[in-house]
Amino acid sequence: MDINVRVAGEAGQGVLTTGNLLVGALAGLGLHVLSSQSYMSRIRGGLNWFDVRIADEELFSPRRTADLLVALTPPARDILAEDLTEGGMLLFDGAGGDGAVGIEFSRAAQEAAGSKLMANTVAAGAVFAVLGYDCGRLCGYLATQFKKKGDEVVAANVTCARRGAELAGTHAGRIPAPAPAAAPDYLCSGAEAIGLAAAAAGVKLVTAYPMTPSTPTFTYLAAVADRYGIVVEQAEDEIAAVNMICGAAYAGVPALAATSGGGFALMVEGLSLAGIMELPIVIVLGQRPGPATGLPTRTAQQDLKFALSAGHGEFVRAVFAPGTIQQCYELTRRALQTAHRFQTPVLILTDEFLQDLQKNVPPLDESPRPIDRHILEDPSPDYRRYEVTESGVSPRAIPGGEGFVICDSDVHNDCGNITEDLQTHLTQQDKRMRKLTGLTAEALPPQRYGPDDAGTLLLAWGSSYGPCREAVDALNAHGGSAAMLHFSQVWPINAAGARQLFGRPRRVISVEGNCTGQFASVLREAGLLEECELLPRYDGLPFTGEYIVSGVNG
Amino acid sequence: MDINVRVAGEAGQGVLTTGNLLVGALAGLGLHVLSSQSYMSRIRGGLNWFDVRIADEELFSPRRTADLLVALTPPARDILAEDLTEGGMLLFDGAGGDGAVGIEFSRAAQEAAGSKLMANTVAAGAVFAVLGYDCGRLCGYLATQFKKKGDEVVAANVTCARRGAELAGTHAGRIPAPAPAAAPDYLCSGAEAIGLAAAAAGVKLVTAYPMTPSTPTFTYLAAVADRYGIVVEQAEDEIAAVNMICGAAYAGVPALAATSGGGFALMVEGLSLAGIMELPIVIVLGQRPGPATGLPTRTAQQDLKFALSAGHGEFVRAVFAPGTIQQCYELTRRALQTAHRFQTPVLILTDEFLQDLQKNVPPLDESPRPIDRHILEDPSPDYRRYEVTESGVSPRAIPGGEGFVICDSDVHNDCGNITEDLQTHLTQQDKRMRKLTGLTAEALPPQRYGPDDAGTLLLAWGSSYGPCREAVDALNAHGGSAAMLHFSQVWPINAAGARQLFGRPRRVISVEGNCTGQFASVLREAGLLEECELLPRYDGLPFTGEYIVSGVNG
Amino acid sequence: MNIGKADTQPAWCPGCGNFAILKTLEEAVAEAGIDRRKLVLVSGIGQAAKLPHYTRANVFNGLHGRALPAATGIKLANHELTLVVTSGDGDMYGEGGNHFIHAVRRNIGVKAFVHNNQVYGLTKGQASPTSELGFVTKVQTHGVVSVPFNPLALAIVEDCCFVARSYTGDRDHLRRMMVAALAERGGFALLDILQPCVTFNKVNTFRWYKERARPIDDSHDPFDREKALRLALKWGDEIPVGILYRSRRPSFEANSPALAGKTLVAQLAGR
Amino acid sequence: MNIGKADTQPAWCPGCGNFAILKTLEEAVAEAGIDRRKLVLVSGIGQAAKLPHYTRANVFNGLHGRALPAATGIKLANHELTLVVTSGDGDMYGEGGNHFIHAVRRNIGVKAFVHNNQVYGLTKGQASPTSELGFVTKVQTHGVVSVPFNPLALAIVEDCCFVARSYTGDRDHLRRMMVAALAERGGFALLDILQPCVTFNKVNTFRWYKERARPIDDSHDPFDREKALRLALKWGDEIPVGILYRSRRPSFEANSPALAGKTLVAQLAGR
Ligand SMILES: Cc1ncc(C[n+]2csc(CCOP(=O)(O)OP(=O)(O)O)c2C)c(N)n1
Ligand SMILES: Cc1ncc(C[n+]2csc(CCOP(=O)(O)OP(=O)(O)O)c2C)c(N)n1
Ligand code: SF4
Ligand code: SF4
Ligand SMILES: [Mg+2]
Ligand SMILES: [Mg+2]
Repeated sequence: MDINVRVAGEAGQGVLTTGNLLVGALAGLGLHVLSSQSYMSRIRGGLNWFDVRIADEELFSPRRTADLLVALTPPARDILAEDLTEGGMLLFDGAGGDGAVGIEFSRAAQEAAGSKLMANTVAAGAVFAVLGYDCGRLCGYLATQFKKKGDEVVAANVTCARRGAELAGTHAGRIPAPAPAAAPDYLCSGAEAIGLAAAAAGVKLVTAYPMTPSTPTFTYLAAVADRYGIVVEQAEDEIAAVNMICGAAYAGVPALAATSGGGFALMVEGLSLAGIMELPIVIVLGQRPGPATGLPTRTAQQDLKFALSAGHGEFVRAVFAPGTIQQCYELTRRALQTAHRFQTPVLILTDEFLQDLQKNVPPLDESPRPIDRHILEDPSPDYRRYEVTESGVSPRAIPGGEGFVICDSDVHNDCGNITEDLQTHLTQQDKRMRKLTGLTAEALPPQRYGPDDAGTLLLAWGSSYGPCREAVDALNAHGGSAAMLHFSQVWPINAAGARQLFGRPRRVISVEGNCTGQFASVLREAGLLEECELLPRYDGLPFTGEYIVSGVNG
Repeated sequence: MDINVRVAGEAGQGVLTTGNLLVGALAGLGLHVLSSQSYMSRIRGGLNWFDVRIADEELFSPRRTADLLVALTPPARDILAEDLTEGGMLLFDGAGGDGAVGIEFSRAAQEAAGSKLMANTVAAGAVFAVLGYDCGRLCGYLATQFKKKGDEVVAANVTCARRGAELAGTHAGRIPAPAPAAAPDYLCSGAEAIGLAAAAAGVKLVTAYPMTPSTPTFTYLAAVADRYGIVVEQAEDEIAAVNMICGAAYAGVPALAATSGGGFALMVEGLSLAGIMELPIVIVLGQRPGPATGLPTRTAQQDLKFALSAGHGEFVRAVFAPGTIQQCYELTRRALQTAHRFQTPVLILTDEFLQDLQKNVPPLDESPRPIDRHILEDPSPDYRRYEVTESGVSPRAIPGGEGFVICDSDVHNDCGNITEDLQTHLTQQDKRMRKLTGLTAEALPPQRYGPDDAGTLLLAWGSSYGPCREAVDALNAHGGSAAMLHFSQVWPINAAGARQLFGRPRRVISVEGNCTGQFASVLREAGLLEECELLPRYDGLPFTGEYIVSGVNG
Repeated sequence: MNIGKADTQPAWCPGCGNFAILKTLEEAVAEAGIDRRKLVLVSGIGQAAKLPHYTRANVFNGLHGRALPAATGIKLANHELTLVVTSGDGDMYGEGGNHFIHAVRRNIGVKAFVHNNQVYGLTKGQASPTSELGFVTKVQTHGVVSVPFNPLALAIVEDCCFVARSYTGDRDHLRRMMVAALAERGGFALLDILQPCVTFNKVNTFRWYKERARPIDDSHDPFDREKALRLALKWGDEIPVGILYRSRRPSFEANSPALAGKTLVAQLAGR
Repeated sequence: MNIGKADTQPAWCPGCGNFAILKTLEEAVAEAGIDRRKLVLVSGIGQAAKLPHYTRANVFNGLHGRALPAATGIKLANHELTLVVTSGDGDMYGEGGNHFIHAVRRNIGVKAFVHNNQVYGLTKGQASPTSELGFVTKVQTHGVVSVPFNPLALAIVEDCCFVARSYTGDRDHLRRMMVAALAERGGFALLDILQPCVTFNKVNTFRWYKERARPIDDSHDPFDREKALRLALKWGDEIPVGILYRSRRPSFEANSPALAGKTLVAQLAGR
């Protein structure tokens, strides 16, 4: 069984704080939790919400509907009431009535702790009570959370939590909720998992120009910079950000830049630079709806084809698109490794949905485990940076030693010096392109989920893994026959691997967060697909299991 | 019959001047001429050459081999001698011998006119003599060319030309050459044809940040700016260049920016802006080999897929790729019209080869004939810039009148005001995407050349029109059965039109100036093609008829 | 008035300095007698950059950092329009820094009103190019170490036609500066407006600015470049506000032969 | 020495000022006692930007306009390297203008040697940001109307550690300036070098510079910002050459906690 708790109100009202408090405390109970967010591009006002889904088994996707809505403003109450499930409950910060249970969180906080700011703790207490969870566990969680801030703060929070539970106890009823179990209490968001993997893998320079939804990865890395020994620099623009990591990669340290579509557009020339210079750079591209500024705080999968063809001239790249928190971690590490093994730029496609998604997962490895940078130690004085090899990968030295390291954005010879000799150009261009063979050989095959003989095959890539997976389960639970083929590497495509897993479905449906079916056309180009149906979503909201099920059932 | 005259030497030695003089004078004889260039990215030194091909019938392509080589330096002589045809002649500015006829052009110029700078006129005189053309016609041409500079300059040039003819008359033999006929004497390069079409179509703001090979279009427009009333502004960078034309388009004037791959990479965010703001901008993208700085003065067709997917988010665009001088003119006009009819960005793909290609053609219309900007006159005070229509095209007003014109790079409502309402977002996104229907309906079909039942079909796009056409003729002349399908619009693809013209060839060969077969993969994605052979060239040099023939014959 | 406009309520935090700028801009436009039909407000992206949506005028709300080149293109297309750029410090001096340098050099007839809150507001509080040394944020965890950008000094060095500073703490002063900038016919006009961000900048508050703002003495000759530069370099306990510098040089439009007669757009319409 | 190097003959025009800069740089590097293995020459694209290929050192010849951020990344990765950027005026002040503003603010330990020929050489003679008013080219057919960019003044305003100007007409002076810049340990060092372009700049010739260059008086105190600015604003019949300005402030590297111990790259190697 699962329950979706939605906290909603204006920006700046503490929706995020309340949500995070709940997620943490509920995970602490050993429940499976999954949280997602919906917010507007403003600092105050508007209508934001935060969903915490809890269950006794692992969760993969958010839900459209809520079982318990905590509304901090009248619009939150009025607009979101229609998404309440039957038997659901609405707690409203104010007078009750009209189906809402009124609990004045802010006033209670003021009274109990002398500050309205703790309304969120009152709300959390109320939620615990409504769901029938032990308020003591919540208080314990608060104690660890606020320990650093001193006993007084802890005490005030505990008072507020108890007060919330009390108020709900008198006013509200109960909602049946899953029983506490033994899910891991290691909570992580997509944004953090990417940042953590980068830090642990030995990334030493991180640059960005702030842009939603990549900023949480950037700030996460800033927060852990001292611990891991990372320079985190906010560049003057995205062009500087990408050229800085090109410089750092040249000098031998793994480096990463984080951005979104508009910022990535500005990095495209630098991407091409990394292509010809054969620099191992990694760019995290957090997608949001475009074109241009679009919807800054919403989600989308619209930049796939752009990412695959971005940059003038021809060069090789790898593009990963994680679908889960664990994949965010693993594929970020793999992206860095791939970049260094093949000396070429690698992209990680994420999006607002996945960046903000939080879930409890088995603990991710936080210990520093630098990747192999494949660096040639002690190059001799006649070292040639672009020696022609069969694999296309040349031994890479870094500056500071006996052999000069010469890199050029112009066509160059094997030493790295500028040349206009056309035969040399061909030789070097062919050398670089040969890396595609190795990249393809190592490309991750898609992952199949669902019965082998499924009649309906959902094609998915990136962040829609979770929603598709829940849709497959739901379809099959209701007599359907569906499976999912999920690509977490979208370039190069492991065509052989994919072909094997296609099976013989009657229906093939590409589930994509864009309106033109970009991934389907990539597969068509790769010869893996002829026609297929498209199940698109491009209103800025993430896929959910229900959304896909109703799309499939049409 | 046709003859290829090649003038070769160092940069700064007058190769270009000599070449241009010859082209002009030979066209003046009523011969069919076609010139192309090969030069390095430096101002002095190196090895550059300039080819003038002349014939008694229309020419479409350069040739690899030369019948008459005028070498101004020893390397020019030594390196290019191997491309001389049998029976060809080599004139060398220095001592003869070893197969070369020595004529000291510079010394002769010094003696005849007191300045080495006129060596190029001496050389032109010599070429005229070797080809058996009347030196008087050359002198007449010089007289018109230098009229503005005064009688003295004319006289000096005439003396030099005669001296060159004289010297060749004594030293050199003759090369049989086509007889003067009645070809048009209107000479134009691809770069100029694009610029001219833009000026005549009423483009009022032209911006660029200098970048080979788009600069000749930019300087052409600067030269005619006063005549047509154009503001030509060199921007501080390409980002400024594209945003300036976005502003100008908003305010109601047709505007164009010219760049190459690296600069286009910087314009990509602006392209996306024009997509969501629905601004009619046109960008001329002059391709050269990449990645990054690559080979600045060479040619390539490597930026196709980049151009098709450039920009974050999803929006419609049209992409033209002219194949001839006339198409440069016509499609630039069409690009501007399309941009204005559909209020969306349009790209023109050209390349170094086409930009520098000169040919005599029937006179292009130089008179100002502004395109229809489809502007709503006198908008009322309740004007809405993004009114939802069936075609997706909203009536476009410009600022200054009663109705405010509101444009936003964020998602906006029909008035143009920023909104985060997701339903409005969907409505506007769908509205914009609907324009694709109209764009597709008007997309140019490819052009077929060659017999209907040809066994071999060459797929071509953009600048390879001429070389492919000559290859088709050559193949068919030698018992082959070949045709060409040339796409001068590469997006959207007129699939129905293309399918009709495909025929049932046994072999389909995509002739492309890149190493990955980009256009073939676009056609595959469009469902027009399964497998095909690839005949690539990516060494920086243009296709020639011979190159394609030998590629086909394999 | 456009329908739909009514929905467009400012998305700013209560107490934000942007409200004062908006209100004052309305007054200044009225006082300067500007025909709103000929007024175009151009902005990039940020909190400041949302302003155009909250007033009645033509609007070009373009890309982050790119307001100036867009405004340049509009001005060239129709130099009879009044171009006002309302942008943030990040927009204008960070992402847009190169355009700032060159728009001033070019002397294009655009008024740039920079809402300088010394922070990135919309993206939640990172340092901007004008943030103080030591300013701590979630990204600049050890405090800002880069010397703040000095837009006024740069503009003066580049012989900008009009260089002024004001702040939201004195709306009367702000209005007078705006009116003076709007009246400038020479070319580029820069008005840097110190604006409190109540949410993310706890250092440079309304009070902080108020305590430090010192109106420039009436005796100051704004055509004296050296003195103007000296004023521009002052920052700290005393922050000069007022017109620091003026210069008489022809605008880019006045220098463009193609714009000598009708506007470009009128040239086309005439045909 | 790398094989293939021998092929790499300078692709400059005979008489170009770049030859003098190359030769002087070789001397200065030797005189400053810099270990070439620890020397990285970074450039963008242009005639000037080809220089690194003609000397023995590590080379990062990146994108047009983007030498500074690349150099910044290299310096952060390994702050024991000496970073010299050799770039043109278009590269550094045109396409790269924003990076210039912010690299100086950041005070990253990079020496920027700008070959300022007041023109775009490689692309055949268009105006650059430092071209003189009235300079006629095939694009600026009526002459340049934008006020020339003043890199020295901007750097001084931003409290740059080392701001100097030299010219190719006095190689001894140039060498001394280079050596001084290379010796600077504080942070960013700017050396703007007036360089004749014999092919495309017929105004600012070798002689033109030679006649105008005036070594700065020994009595000048480079730590005096106002006086330095006054010198920076001088241009015309007299052009001051020498060290205009110096400032003592910690470099970006010195301010970065992660760089307090070993270099970043050494931190990895150590594991
Ligand atoms: C190319 C690009 N990069 C980054 C962003 C994200 N972004 C939006 S506003 C902003 C900064 C806002 O700061 P400022 O200009 O000072 O305006 P304020 O919000 O403080 O008024 C940033 C980084 C963007 N929209 N586009
Ligand atoms: C993004 C981009 N835009 C334009 C160019 C073309 N380009 C190469 S060098 C150059 C200007 C060179 O001028 P400068 O930097 O002053 O160097 P110089 O040749 O005068 O030494 C330009 C515009 C380019 N390579 N990349
Ligand atoms: S975040 Fe700051 S600048 Fe933005 S609206 Fe709020 S107070 Fe104003
Ligand atoms: S064009 Fe000018 S800068 Fe370039 S090499 Fe020649 S003289 Fe030097
Ligand atoms: Mg700000
Ligand atoms: Mg230059």
